[in-house]
Amino acid sequence: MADGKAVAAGPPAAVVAKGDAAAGADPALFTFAEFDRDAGERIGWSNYSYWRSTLHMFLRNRVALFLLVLLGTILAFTFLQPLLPNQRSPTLINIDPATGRQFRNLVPSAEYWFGTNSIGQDLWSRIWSGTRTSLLIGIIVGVVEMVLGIAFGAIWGYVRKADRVFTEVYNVLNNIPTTIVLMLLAYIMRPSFQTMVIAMCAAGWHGVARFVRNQIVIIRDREYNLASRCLGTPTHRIIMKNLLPYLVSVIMLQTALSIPGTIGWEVFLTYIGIGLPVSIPSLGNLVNEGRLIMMAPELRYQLIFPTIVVSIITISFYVLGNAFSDASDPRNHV
Amino acid sequence: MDGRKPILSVRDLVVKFDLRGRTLTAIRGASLDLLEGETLAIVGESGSGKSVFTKTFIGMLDQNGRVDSGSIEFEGADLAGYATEAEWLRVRGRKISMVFQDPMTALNPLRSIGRQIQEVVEMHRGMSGRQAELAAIELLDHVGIPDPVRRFRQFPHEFSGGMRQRVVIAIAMACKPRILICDEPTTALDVTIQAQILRLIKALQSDFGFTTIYITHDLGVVANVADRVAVMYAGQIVETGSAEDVFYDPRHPYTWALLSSLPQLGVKGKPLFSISGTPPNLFNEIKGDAFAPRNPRALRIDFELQPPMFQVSPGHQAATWLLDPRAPALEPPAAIQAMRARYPGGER
Amino acid sequence: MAKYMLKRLAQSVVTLFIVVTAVFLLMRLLPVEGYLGERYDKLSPEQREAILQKMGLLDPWYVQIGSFYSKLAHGDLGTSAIYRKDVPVLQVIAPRVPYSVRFGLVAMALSLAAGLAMGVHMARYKGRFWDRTWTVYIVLINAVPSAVYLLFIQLYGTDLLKVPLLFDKYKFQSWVLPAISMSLGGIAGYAMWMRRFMVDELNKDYIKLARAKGMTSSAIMVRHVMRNAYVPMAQYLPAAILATVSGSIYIESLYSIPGMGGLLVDVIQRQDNPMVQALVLIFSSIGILGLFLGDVLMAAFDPRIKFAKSEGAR
Amino acid sequence: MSDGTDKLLEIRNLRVDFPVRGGLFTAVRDVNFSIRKGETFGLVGESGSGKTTIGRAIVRIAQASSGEILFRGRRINGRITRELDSEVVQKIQMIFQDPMASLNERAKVDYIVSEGIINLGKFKNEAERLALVEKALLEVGLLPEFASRFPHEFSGGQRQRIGIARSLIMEPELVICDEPISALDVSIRAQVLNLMSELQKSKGLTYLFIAHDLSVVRFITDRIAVINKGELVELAETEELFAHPLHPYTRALLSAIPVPDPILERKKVLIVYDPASRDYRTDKPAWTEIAAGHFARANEAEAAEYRRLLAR
Repeated sequence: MADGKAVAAGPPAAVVAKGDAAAGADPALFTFAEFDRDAGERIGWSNYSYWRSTLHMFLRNRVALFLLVLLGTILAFTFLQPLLPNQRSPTLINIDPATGRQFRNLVPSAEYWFGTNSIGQDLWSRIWSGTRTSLLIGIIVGVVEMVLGIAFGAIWGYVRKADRVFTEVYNVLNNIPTTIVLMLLAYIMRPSFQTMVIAMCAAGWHGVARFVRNQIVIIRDREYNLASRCLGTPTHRIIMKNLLPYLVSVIMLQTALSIPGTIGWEVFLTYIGIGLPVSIPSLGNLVNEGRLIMMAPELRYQLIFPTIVVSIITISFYVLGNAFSDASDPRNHV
Repeated sequence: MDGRKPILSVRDLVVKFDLRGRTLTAIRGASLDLLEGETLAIVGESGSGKSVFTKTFIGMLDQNGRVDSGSIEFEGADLAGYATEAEWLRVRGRKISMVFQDPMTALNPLRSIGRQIQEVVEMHRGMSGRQAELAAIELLDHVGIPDPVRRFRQFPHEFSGGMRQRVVIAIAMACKPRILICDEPTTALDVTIQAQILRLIKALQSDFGFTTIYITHDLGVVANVADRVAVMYAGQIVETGSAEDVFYDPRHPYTWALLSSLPQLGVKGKPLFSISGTPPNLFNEIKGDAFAPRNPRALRIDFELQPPMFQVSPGHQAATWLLDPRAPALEPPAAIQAMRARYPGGER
Repeated sequence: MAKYMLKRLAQSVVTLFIVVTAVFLLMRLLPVEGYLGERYDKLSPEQREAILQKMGLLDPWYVQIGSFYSKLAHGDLGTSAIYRKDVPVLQVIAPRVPYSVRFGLVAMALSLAAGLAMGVHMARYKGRFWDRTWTVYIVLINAVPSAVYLLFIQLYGTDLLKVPLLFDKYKFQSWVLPAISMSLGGIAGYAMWMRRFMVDELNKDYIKLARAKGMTSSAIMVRHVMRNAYVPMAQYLPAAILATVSGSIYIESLYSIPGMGGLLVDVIQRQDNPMVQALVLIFSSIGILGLFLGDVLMAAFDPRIKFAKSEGAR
Repeated sequence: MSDGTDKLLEIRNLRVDFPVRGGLFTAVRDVNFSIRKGETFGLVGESGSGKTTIGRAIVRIAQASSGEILFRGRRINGRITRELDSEVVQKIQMIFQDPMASLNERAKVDYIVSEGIINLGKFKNEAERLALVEKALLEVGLLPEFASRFPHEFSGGQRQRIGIARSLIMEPELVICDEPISALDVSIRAQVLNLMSELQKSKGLTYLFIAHDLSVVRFITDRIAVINKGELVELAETEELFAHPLHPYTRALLSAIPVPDPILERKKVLIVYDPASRDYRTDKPAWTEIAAGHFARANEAEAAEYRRLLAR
């Protein structure tokens, strides 16, 4: 360059800060270094991984971790218990061979760990059997609600033309208190396992659909979805690949939360008298039986044992669900 | 420094953030003098720390951030040592005000514009009721909002982006601050509105006589507003000087790169000067000059030792080993030489 | 605003119509025994048919629904079949309304006051002792089935207060436990939402500006955060009404309070179809009214709603 | 340039409406322009001017309410055949503004880049697909090993290049660039601009470059159309537009761009555009060719004045 005046040839530069740290530096250092273009590409990477951070956050929550283990143990035991030796059938009415009368209301003992109920059935095996039933209802309802909710919610949220219709239908359904829907349906159908499942699914699916819809509306118009549309990606694949993966965490949370909710409703419906038939032990039935004889303080164990189990299960699911939701929210990954 | 006194002096400021169990050093020993009455522009890319740097002046770092060391001297006190809210309330919003980037979200949507200005007036000027209301209306008028009496009762959603930014500026003016920090005040606005807002801030500055700090990544805006410029990279100030110094005679390779990669200085049809790679990850320890890995003409020493601030001329400093007498001579890129030629003062 | 409310009102009326029709049709799916009650076994098939014919239950469904609506228009909800045989439903329900209304209002007021206060308290001390303590409460209320904890409250509460287990309308103390029980769920719900909305507001940009203005934290909390958090809260008012409805059903039955909720449980257990239908309709109407009020409230609080697009449901 | 040049894309009387509460909002009206093969056409406007809507109407994310969009002389808006549809999907690609939002965070770069060719079934087997992905990544200056990573591992500039690779793999003819560099850091912008120019040369691409920043547009485009409130106000070759801006809005816009030169910037005179200053009550404005290739929206009186201005 004609005007080529080198920087260093300007007025002698003076160090104004930091002292002359390099005073004794090797003069060889003042030569040009080799330049590696790819090195520049590699710096600045974040090592952030969504699922790793989620796991990390979750593991930091000690309470949740404890409940996870507890819940896992209970769940496993519920299904293992019938396979163990010396277990009685939950519906067997135990009769004293000496007198020929039922072992009514026996308090907990080495023989009957949780005692017996008012007609001599073994409370220990009834509780595990009941837990099995209630959990099964909870899980089936949770899964069905999710499947229905996601299917309808995804269409509702993503297909603009469907929005109006779905919204109006939802407004009608949502206007009726859940309690009333449940009671009405359970009342109309005969008391049975299926009735419980159908009634609870009917009462809950639209809430899930609404939730999924809102989530999808939030992410539907983000640019990456527009990009997929420009590339001609069919709607079903956009929903499967672009939308649902973002919802995995919230969907898991909703399922986890619907299980304790379902158990709660089951107990409630049983109390009203339209729950499961007495012949099927369930946590609702057990609590209800216990309630009927709670006036006698010495028999309250019949209420307290099932209550403890219900509480542990529901609290665990609830806390775990929330802990997972917190952990899976990228905003909390600080 | 042309005889003016510094109103705010920052020395060797280090700011750290705790994130995901790791520590990020956002400001890595930055020093700066702000001179009474001037407009200083701090230029830097996102993540360079320019925003964090100024947030420390009013104690508004995020919860997980802290000033690790260094000092911020203002009116005889060291702001870096402030810990309690009570201490900060003596400064924040009274002596030093701030205007934020996005006027669409900076106002409470549920309270009228007037009430939001009035509450600052009441708080800082000891006025109340009708008197404060009148003062608020006067402020609205001063920032160029037509029909201020009617506008006073309206809500933020009834204002356009530019008008909302004027309201935010009115709020910042309410206490007649000594320093106004404008954090990218026009980035979210259209260019035509941007020009008007920049003009407004200049007019207010001459009316009220405060000192302004601009944070921006837009060198065009810098050229428009700044008396002095500080260039930030990876949490450090790498060059400071008057606007003329920095635009027509920059010395740091990063400043060169920044300027010459601007399309305005490019020649159509030819590739622009471009900087490869991306800024460094501030979670990592940085050895030597943070810009070295992206600098094709880096010296060996740039990878070994952090360069000190070299004085180029009075008021112009740059932190690069190129200014060391032992360094080899290096031509700035063509675009910079062209800029230098455009300076009417000619050869500097 | 008026236009919005009118539109919302029309929506509620349509919803009500659909709900009433749906409930009516669902009830038709039930076997007719429920209309005959204990008489069923004693009657000959001819007699049964005659009675059912007289009640109009053998007509085609569209004739039934027509007569149902014309009766409804005259305020006739039908006649009880079993619970109080041949007494008009409204006559059975009427004396019970005051109890339900009183408990409902008290419970709502209580849950609003205590819930909001708790939520504000939690947001103020976010992540610290009180926040955690109230969180435990909220978790327990949400996770433990209400049928269980309400029972224990009745059991030990009555003991503690030295009142009879069952409701005695002449004893003031007797009102306390049911009212508190009814509001427990509402308190937890309100506290949780209030806390969340306040925390949401705290993260917004305008809070940053408010801080930069030099406002104290407490002034920001009161003048900006709390006030703004009330707006989204308004939409949860109906939820509380619904919760109170649900709660009342269980609690009234638990304490044998002569209100509508307890009545519903009774008539369900005794399979009195006309009574069930009438009560379900009443409770659904309360729900619909609650949601309508919630939307109106929200519109009244939020200056933006005039301009907001009606983006589907809330 | 003569009119004999090949018109790759032509837009005639385009109008786009969006439903809003209580009626329709017209985002774009009466828009006419054409893009020649191989050129870079700039569309400049402020936020809400409708510039993005035009781009989206061309890739058919937004629906044209009336008017025609012709690609190689064939109408591509409204109902079209399946063959034409997949041809358009392939030949017209889009690069988005926000590199942080325009990549699917839950998919690997591999899927993101090959999404388009999966849709069109443009490969015979997995090996061929991988080869295509690798080629596309290399072309935008990324390492092939990046294919197995997730987007969050990349910086803004790298992500934008992934977005470009996703378009390139389709072998498009026309690329709609919707503010491709405005969300990038200053030091990264030149990288992406250079890359776009290189690709244009090596692949013979045609660009519609949508932006608000006139200084960038000036550097990269051959012709510029200025849009204000849904209507084009002026269209000319780039240097012609900067040398002789006619429409008052264009002049206001030009005067407002900040120039990175303190001395020029301090001397600058700001022109404020006031739409109310003109009287269109009797003499309605229309899209008029003032001089060869220089269009403006003007009524007859204005057109006459613009011609006088150009003659000087």
